[in-house]
Amino acid sequence: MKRPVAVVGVGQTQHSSRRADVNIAGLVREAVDRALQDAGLEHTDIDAVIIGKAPDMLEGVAQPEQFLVGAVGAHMKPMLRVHTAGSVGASTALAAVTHVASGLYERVLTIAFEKQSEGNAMWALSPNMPFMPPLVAGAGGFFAPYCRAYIQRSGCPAHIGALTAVNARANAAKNEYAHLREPLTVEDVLESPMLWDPIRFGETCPSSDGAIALVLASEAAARKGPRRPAWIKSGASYAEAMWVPGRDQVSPLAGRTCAKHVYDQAGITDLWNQIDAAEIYVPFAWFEAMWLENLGFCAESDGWKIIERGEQKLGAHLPINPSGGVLATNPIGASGMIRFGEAALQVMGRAGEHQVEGAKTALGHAYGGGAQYFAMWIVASDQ
Amino acid sequence: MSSLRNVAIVGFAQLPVVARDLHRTSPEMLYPVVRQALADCGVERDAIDFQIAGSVDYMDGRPFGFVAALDVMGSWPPRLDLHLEMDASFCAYYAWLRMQAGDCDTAIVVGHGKTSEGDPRRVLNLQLDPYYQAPMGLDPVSTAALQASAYMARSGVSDRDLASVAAANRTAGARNPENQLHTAATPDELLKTPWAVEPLRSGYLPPVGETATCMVLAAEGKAESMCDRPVWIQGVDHRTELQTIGARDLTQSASARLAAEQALAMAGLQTASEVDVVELFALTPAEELILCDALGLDAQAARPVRNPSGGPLCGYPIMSTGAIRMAEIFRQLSGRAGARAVPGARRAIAHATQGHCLQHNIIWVLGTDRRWA
Amino acid sequence: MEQAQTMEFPYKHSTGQTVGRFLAGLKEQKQIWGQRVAGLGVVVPPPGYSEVDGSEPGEWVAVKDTGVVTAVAVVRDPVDKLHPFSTPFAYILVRLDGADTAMAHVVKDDIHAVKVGSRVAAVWAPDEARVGSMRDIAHFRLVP
Amino acid sequence: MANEPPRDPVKYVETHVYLPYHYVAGDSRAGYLRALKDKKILGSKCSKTGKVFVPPVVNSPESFAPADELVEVADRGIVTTFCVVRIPVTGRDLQLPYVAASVALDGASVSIFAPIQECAPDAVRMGMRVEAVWKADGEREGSHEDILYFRPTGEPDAPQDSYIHRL
Repeated sequence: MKRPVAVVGVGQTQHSSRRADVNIAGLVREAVDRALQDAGLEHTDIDAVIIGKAPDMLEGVAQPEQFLVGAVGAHMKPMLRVHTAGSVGASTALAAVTHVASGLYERVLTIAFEKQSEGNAMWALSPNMPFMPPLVAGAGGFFAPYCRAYIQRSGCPAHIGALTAVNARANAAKNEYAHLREPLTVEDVLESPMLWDPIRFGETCPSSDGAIALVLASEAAARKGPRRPAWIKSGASYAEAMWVPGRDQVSPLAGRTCAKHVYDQAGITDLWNQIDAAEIYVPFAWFEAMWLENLGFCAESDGWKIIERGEQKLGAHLPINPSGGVLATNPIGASGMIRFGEAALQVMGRAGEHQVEGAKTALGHAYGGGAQYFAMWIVASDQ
Repeated sequence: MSSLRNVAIVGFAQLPVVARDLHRTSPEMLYPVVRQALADCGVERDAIDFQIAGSVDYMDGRPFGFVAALDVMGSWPPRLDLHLEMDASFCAYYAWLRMQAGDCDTAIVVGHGKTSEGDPRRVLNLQLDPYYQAPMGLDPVSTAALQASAYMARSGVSDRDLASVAAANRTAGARNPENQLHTAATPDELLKTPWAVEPLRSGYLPPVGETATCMVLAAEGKAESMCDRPVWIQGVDHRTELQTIGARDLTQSASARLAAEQALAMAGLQTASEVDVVELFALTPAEELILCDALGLDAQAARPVRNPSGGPLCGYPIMSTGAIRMAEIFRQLSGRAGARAVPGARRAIAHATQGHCLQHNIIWVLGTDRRWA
Repeated sequence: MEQAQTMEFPYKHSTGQTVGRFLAGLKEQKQIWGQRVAGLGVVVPPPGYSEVDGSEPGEWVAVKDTGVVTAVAVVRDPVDKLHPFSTPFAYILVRLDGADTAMAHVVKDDIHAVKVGSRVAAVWAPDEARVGSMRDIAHFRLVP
Repeated sequence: MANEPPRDPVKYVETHVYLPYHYVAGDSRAGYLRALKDKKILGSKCSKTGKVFVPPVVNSPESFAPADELVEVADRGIVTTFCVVRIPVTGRDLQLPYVAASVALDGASVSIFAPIQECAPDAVRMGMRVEAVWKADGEREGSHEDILYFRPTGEPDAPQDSYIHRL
């Protein structure tokens, strides 16, 4: 990056299964208003708006950013719309980072949202297409075989998914914005219906309505803000082809490449000790162990051991998803940016009840497509 | 304006625009185009730092339509990547910005969409707000006709004036082998075509077409070895405006005007009339005249030459039409325009738009010379 | 090889307070409401925010169901399951009396006589047919 | 006259989205589907690496080289991984539970998705050898459904190393 970029405002909505009290614009404005207020700014202070969300079939509005121009204060400003499947919230924030890093923009508003209650996510995301094999049963049906392959090749015990889900809910209970905040027990999860064996209902993310907005700023603009910003040390989004023979869907090369890129750029050499908190995209519980390996926090096949030892809990060595993560809250298009925003809140020291004590450096992560799109950033309390 | 990095268009490939390619899916149309663009630059796939694609799920008739494009873009090993739900011209803007941030030196920018598979009038109705405008059934032809009506009432422009603008595009377009429409037309012929949505005749509107495009951008230092005559980006800006068509002054394009002012200032120009060629993404003759007003151009003047490619009227592949405007300027300024070359062209403007009634506009100022020392 | 397939889904868009109350005004009061917005004047129909700068709107303002046409587009070949009528009609932008912005709607009769500057009046759907939608105004008609 | 609109808002605007599409298979996919009618499974061979893609693709996503030579692959192979689907899917009519598997056909470099039957879901294993069960002659119409499902062959399981990295 040509010059430093900081997160100076974070705002998110109350996430829930149906935000019938607001329309799409109202949902987005709830997040935007909070982010601007957080940054001590008004719409007129913003130079550009970068919006992301997942497929438009979720709400039934094509390129909805066009009708939202007025709602987000983008009239007569540059605006871009990003879509990179599940990783979109994160890659949208990174596109906004580019704007500030280029030197051409001082303050950029970036927004990601999904209002899944307007339609039906399962219908929207896996339609039966002509000439395509008619078998994939939603995202769960797509990813479950890779969870199974992970379990087989790593020796991961059967209760790891449940341990992950229980921890996510325990954390979400401390997050006022989270969708699912009721505690779960390991028994609850193991007794919940098997949906796509090996994925149980209790190991699956919800379908949520929600939005998040971040305000990014140049160094000069950040120094004028009312609060301590989160400094973006590095960020990158990588994608890889689907039908590559021998492509490792359990630990995709794009994920490993992206991780190396952001660690190198941020000067991270001792991951386990230099990262104080990580918000990673875990839509199905098994992915937490898988991504710990893919991200390089441990050796291959050792990811589940971190979870079995409880080192991923709040207060332990490496808190993973202190917000509760995607397993507690999943407005699809927003989920990646929520990871990024939560990572920023941690290093700003403003995560409230789910604050990781003394967090100085945090990782935000998201993935999408057939585990093909990866987007990550490292944020820190010190510039 | 402080000094920026000089970035150039160094290659472009497309399929000729057709109404419907029965033999290939959208990614299959894209593959040969990416190969060709790289071959023209004399580089292998690994020489490209960043890839970005523009497509729209609703045009593809499926969610995640762009994911399949990864497989034909050479996305192995994994690449730095982004996808915008926007015309490829806007994707090129992001690639340019990334070079300004110092994050890459070379990029491919692709646009793809199998327009013929869907029905753009229905699909683009869904761009309108779902509470007030979309429920009225408004489609892009009808909103364009409303805009034309408002513009004609204010400006006094007549049906024959619109026919003349359309005929000029059709006449120029007959010399462009990439176009879907190859036949010249006179104003009198077009005046006899039936109303599509009055005051727009079918002869004033493009047929639906499809293609795939790939542009190669490179920063100074890399560009020179990839192209004999790189076409340099001297200025660029884009602006959107509120959507509600009844709340806007449809007789002008405020966002195009502001984008043009900003892009010209970046290029160090006073007015758009200082350029030699202008390629406008206008879907109707009325839009073309509104854009001329926004750019401060006299629509009757011989220079700058307007739409030597034939413009979108001769081919409107959704998601690539803006990129093709840039491509035409690349061809004009790099000696690749053949029989339709504009003599002495050294500087030009390429425009793109999206949304109903010119809602969002981007203006590129391109030239044969580097802008910054 | 080709195959036709239709993407069809019944979406339910939550309206929120402003849109929902505007539509309730059509349904229950046969009254068209606008909101006062800085820089735009009285906006009809109101989205619930200023489309110019994102700021909060001001008070509700009742406007008349008559107004002046600012743009007209005559649709001779309506598209099935998209357009509101199966016979030729005209789209209009109509600036209602008391409003500062125009509203997109339709004229059903005398469509070739509608011009920019024409005066029009709302024709309301009957009580039992009003459901809380823009179509609660069935169409506009020319007035002398 | 009221001085404001009713307090109680209309809650929803209902929109029935209706979008007809006319999808093109592409010659490559169309050839694959037509061959199924003759109980043949076609792949395309990468001109650079020789790897075989099923269904055929115009280029190798790995090497970026054209893959336009058509070759036939076996209608049997290995279950590389799978899941057992136990919830209904909107718009699909499949008896639950069913096994959805990735099957690496002999001669192919990538897997296809396929259902496994004639075998209890609990008995399906990664590495299990399976073969296609085709629709009867005269009933095949050149579609994915011409292969009804795959079933175990009874051959010994493939060793884990042979498939675990080509899911």
